[in-house]
Amino acid sequence: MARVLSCWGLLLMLLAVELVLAAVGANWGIGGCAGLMALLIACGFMRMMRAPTLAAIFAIGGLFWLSVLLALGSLDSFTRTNFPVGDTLSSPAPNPRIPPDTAP
Amino acid sequence: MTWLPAASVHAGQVDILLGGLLLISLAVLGLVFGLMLLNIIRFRVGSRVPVSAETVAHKSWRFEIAWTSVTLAVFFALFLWAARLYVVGFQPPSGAIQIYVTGKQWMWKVQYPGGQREINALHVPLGRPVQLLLTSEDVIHDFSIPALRIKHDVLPRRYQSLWFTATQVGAFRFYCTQFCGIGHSRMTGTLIVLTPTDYANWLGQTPASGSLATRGEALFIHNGCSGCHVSQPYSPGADDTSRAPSMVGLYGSQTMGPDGQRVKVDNAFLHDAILHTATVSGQAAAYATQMPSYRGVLAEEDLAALIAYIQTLSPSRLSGVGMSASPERKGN
Amino acid sequence: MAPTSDPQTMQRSYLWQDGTLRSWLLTTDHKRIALLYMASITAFFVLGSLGAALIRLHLISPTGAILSDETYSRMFTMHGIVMVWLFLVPSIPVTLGNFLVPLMLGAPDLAFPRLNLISWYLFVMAGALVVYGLFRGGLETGWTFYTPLSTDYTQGRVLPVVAGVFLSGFSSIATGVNFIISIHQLRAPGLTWYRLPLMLWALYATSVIFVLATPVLSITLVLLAFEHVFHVGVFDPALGGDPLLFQHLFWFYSHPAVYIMILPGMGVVSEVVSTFCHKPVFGYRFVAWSSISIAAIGFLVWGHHMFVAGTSLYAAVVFSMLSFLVSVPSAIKVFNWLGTMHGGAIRLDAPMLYALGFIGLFTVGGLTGLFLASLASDVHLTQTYFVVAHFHYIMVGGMVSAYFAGLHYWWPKITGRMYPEMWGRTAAALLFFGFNLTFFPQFLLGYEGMPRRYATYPAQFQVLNVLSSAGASILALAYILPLIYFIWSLFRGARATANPWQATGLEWRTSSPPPTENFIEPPVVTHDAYDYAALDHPAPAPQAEPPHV
Amino acid sequence: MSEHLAPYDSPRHRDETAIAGMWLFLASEILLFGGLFLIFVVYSHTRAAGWALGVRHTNLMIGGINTALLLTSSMAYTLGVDAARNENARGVILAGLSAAGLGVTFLCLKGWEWHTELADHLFPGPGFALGGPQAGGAQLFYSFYFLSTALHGLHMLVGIGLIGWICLRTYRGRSAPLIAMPVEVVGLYWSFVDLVWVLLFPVLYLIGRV
Repeated sequence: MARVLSCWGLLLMLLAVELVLAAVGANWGIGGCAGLMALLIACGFMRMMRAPTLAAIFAIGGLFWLSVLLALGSLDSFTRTNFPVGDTLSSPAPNPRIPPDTAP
Repeated sequence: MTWLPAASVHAGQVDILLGGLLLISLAVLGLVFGLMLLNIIRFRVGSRVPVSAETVAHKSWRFEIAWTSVTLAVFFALFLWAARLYVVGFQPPSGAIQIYVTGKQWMWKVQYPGGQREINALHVPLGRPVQLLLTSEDVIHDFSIPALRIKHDVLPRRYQSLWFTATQVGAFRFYCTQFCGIGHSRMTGTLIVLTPTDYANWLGQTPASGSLATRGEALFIHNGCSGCHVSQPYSPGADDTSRAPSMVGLYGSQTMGPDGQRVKVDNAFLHDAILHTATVSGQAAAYATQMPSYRGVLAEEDLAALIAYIQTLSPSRLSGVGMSASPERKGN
Repeated sequence: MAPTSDPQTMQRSYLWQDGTLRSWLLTTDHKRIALLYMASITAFFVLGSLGAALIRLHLISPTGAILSDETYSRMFTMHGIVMVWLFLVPSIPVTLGNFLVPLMLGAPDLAFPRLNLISWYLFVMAGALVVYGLFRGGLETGWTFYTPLSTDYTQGRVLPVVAGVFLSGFSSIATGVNFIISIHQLRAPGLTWYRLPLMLWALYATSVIFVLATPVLSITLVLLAFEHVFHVGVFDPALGGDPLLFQHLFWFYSHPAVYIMILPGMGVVSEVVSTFCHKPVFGYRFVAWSSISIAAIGFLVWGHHMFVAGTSLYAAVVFSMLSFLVSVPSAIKVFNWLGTMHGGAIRLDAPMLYALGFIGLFTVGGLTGLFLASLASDVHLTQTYFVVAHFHYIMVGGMVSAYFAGLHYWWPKITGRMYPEMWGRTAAALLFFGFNLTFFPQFLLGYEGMPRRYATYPAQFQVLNVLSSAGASILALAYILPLIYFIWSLFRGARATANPWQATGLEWRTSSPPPTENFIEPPVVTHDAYDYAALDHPAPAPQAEPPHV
Repeated sequence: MSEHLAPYDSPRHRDETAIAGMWLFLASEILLFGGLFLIFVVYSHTRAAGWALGVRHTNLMIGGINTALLLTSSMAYTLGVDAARNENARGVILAGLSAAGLGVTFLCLKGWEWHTELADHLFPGPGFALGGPQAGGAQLFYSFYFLSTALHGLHMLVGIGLIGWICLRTYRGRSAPLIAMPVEVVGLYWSFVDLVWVLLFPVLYLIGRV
């Protein structure tokens, strides 16, 4: 009981820290806070440490493949040079879609 | 069936790479099938050769390590070879002729630096680097020229670059190879490689932009005429008239009218033939498809544009505008 | 040494214990669910094959023989979607896998029997939705659903089809969870990881992909459906969105999905080759771990579908290198199968013929994969018939061969009846030749530059296309034959013994067909997998196997 | 569930299996939301300005309150799991009801937030409220916003349903000994939904706000 409540208290505190960091604009700090909170939930509420060993394996497996998805998935976008055609959308343009059967 | 020509130095290099891959594949394939057959012949039930399990177990590790590392080494070499050829595609030489190509369901619009435009055809000079700047008006297309062994997807709202230096005069097909809707297979065209002088002549003779004939060409493609009627004098399939008469050289020629009399193909004839297909039904049996009527589909100004376009396909019958530049010409 | 399946065994078996329709539809018995699945995927296979037949018929003529452009587009979309999601992805795991996992583990059922039944219902609903969408309106996007074609430029029935594929994903996840947990938790006493049959290693690897890749497809389809409905969304180029991001997400699932299709096939082939060579699999641990590493590396290579799509140079180079890596474990498997044959006592029964066909065709498919993993050659060959031929070699030549190998191999166990051997061999040979005649010409077509998904094509490609279509008719025969003789064998086939092939797995220790509870007495494992010495000379050791029932 | 143990050896074996199964399903869920996070990772860099413009227009007040609500709800349910381990049926029902109640409050607030956003024309499309050169990026953000909150909301609904089921079966089975396993399995899911929100909250409301 005490464990759950103290965990909850910590989480609320971290939430407050997050809000403060957001006011400052420390984006990486916010990310770190969020990661810490997620870890707290996993260990405090979901009791990852006391779950069967399998649970930890699955959780780590999921996280590993998540990192593969994020890393390799964003690799392309971050290293690509785009040459946009004309200006990108500058205002809520009229629906840009043209019915496919109009003449050029 | 003719073997695919290699119309650039790069194409030749890709062919060598493909040859290398083919050799390796054949070697491995020979090994696999050979071992399989040998094993079957030697070890089929009935012709059993006693083999001690001990030796097999001992060999296992060394075998595994050996063939794994050999495979890895070969693969890495292949990777490097292929990657080097690929990187070239990202490095267009300076001073290349920049031609804008726009994909659209279902046609290719080509625009030259001098303002000339054409549709489903791309004229380039021999021996000079050409850079295509590709974009799409709607979905993702892909501009593919097999004779040059290059292709690239064409995406909306951004330019993709594709460059090449053609080393062989002639006409080669290009295709859309990214599925782009039901008209996908009609989205093909012809790359025409001309000698530099012919290219200069061609540029000079092609109307700069927005002419009636250019509009007619777009209509011709867009209304599906090009699905049956051949209209590109230089394209590799230009002599295919199995579905419908070719438009090349049609204007001004003589043809069979509905009542069996010979008539001259002129503006009025074409106008009527498009609207009332009965005008030319005397010939219908000769072709695989029956032409639908375009009454109510095409407006009068569309018809005018179409006819203007068809006229340009019979250059010898028009004064002034000659298209005899191409050595590959197949018109009658 | 084992009892034949006399009428009494039949009576007690899972097939006949309760014959009501209700007992079948509400069953939680993994064996019955396997049969329910088998019936459903056979139906979808027939549907997909009809699509293929029409496509090949149409392509006899350069102008297109029978279909309009629109119908043709819908036909290959239907063929792709039905074959990929309603046949290939589920095929071996949900039929043979469902049937065999508990038997091979020596367990009475899977870990979550009810989840297993739910997964079948999800699958049937998914199939119904897809079929509804494809036949009431149709869809012309190809099975890849590339945006913005699928979101804004199609009049097709995107929503029901996408919803169906989405549901089938949940069915896959349920199956994957069930297999993984069962293999972890329900192994018989003495059945250590390195004593598991290689089929289970393969199914474990497959399930990892099911569980970890399928959700990414689900979310991608949700994003797609959102954009299709609201005509605005995260892939919308008009907003500066990136259609390539869709392709990344799509292939993050769909490339590993290729391994979903082929890994179970490899498992089947390992079993079959070992049994019909009467010899342990050469390099057991290498084969086992190669399954796992294929599953793992398979997640890192999806970018090779996008070498010409407009991705960055760096991404292309990285993905190309990783793609070469993934072929190493596949090569390990092929060489180990050949090593297994060396020194064995080879019998060429139908399952073995199919397995040999698999090895040959898979090798061709794998080697042509090198052409597509190499950057510069991929640029020329991708999106042409070369790719079509390549993946059909893997999926039809490989996967379908393996599926048939497995079906023939375990048919006596599943039904208690033998199939007619001569016909089985004939069908296997027909499949091999028909397949090669159908798809080999397509490699040449691809090199010549014929793009895929073309309803009409330049006349110069006609000869090869006609050859391919001719092969397809032989292939069709090779599919119809087994359908006929399998059904025939249900009524007239010779009764099977418990272990007709002298194989070693636990599934052969129980009767054919097995009783509902699988094993009358829970088995205890005392030997490694494929220990034929122990089978041939049952040692009068103190800790001998429990007596057969 | 307790009537026949097959295919398990013992109740402990069965419980362990169920919990491992839930974890595996959650691993799958990680990848489901992973696809969404890839969208965030990519666009918050390649379309940073437009993305941040979108973030600035979310309602931080409601978001913050909702986060606190959800953390509390997860905490309450975890206390219920403890109660279940002590075979305290009353505790389970009480914890379940408060967790579900907080969850419903979350959804109501979320619904209201959506309502105001729709009224402010923040749904992407032709009538989108934000103009200027970054409108495109902002619309990408709002596509992401509505989708991710909808998906998370859906998970919440499933979770609330599961908690309701737990309360009901605990209430009905008061006389029989309480089995902690289902309570625990649902707890894993509920906490996971909370965990996802904890990661979504900064992405939707905080990062790029200033």
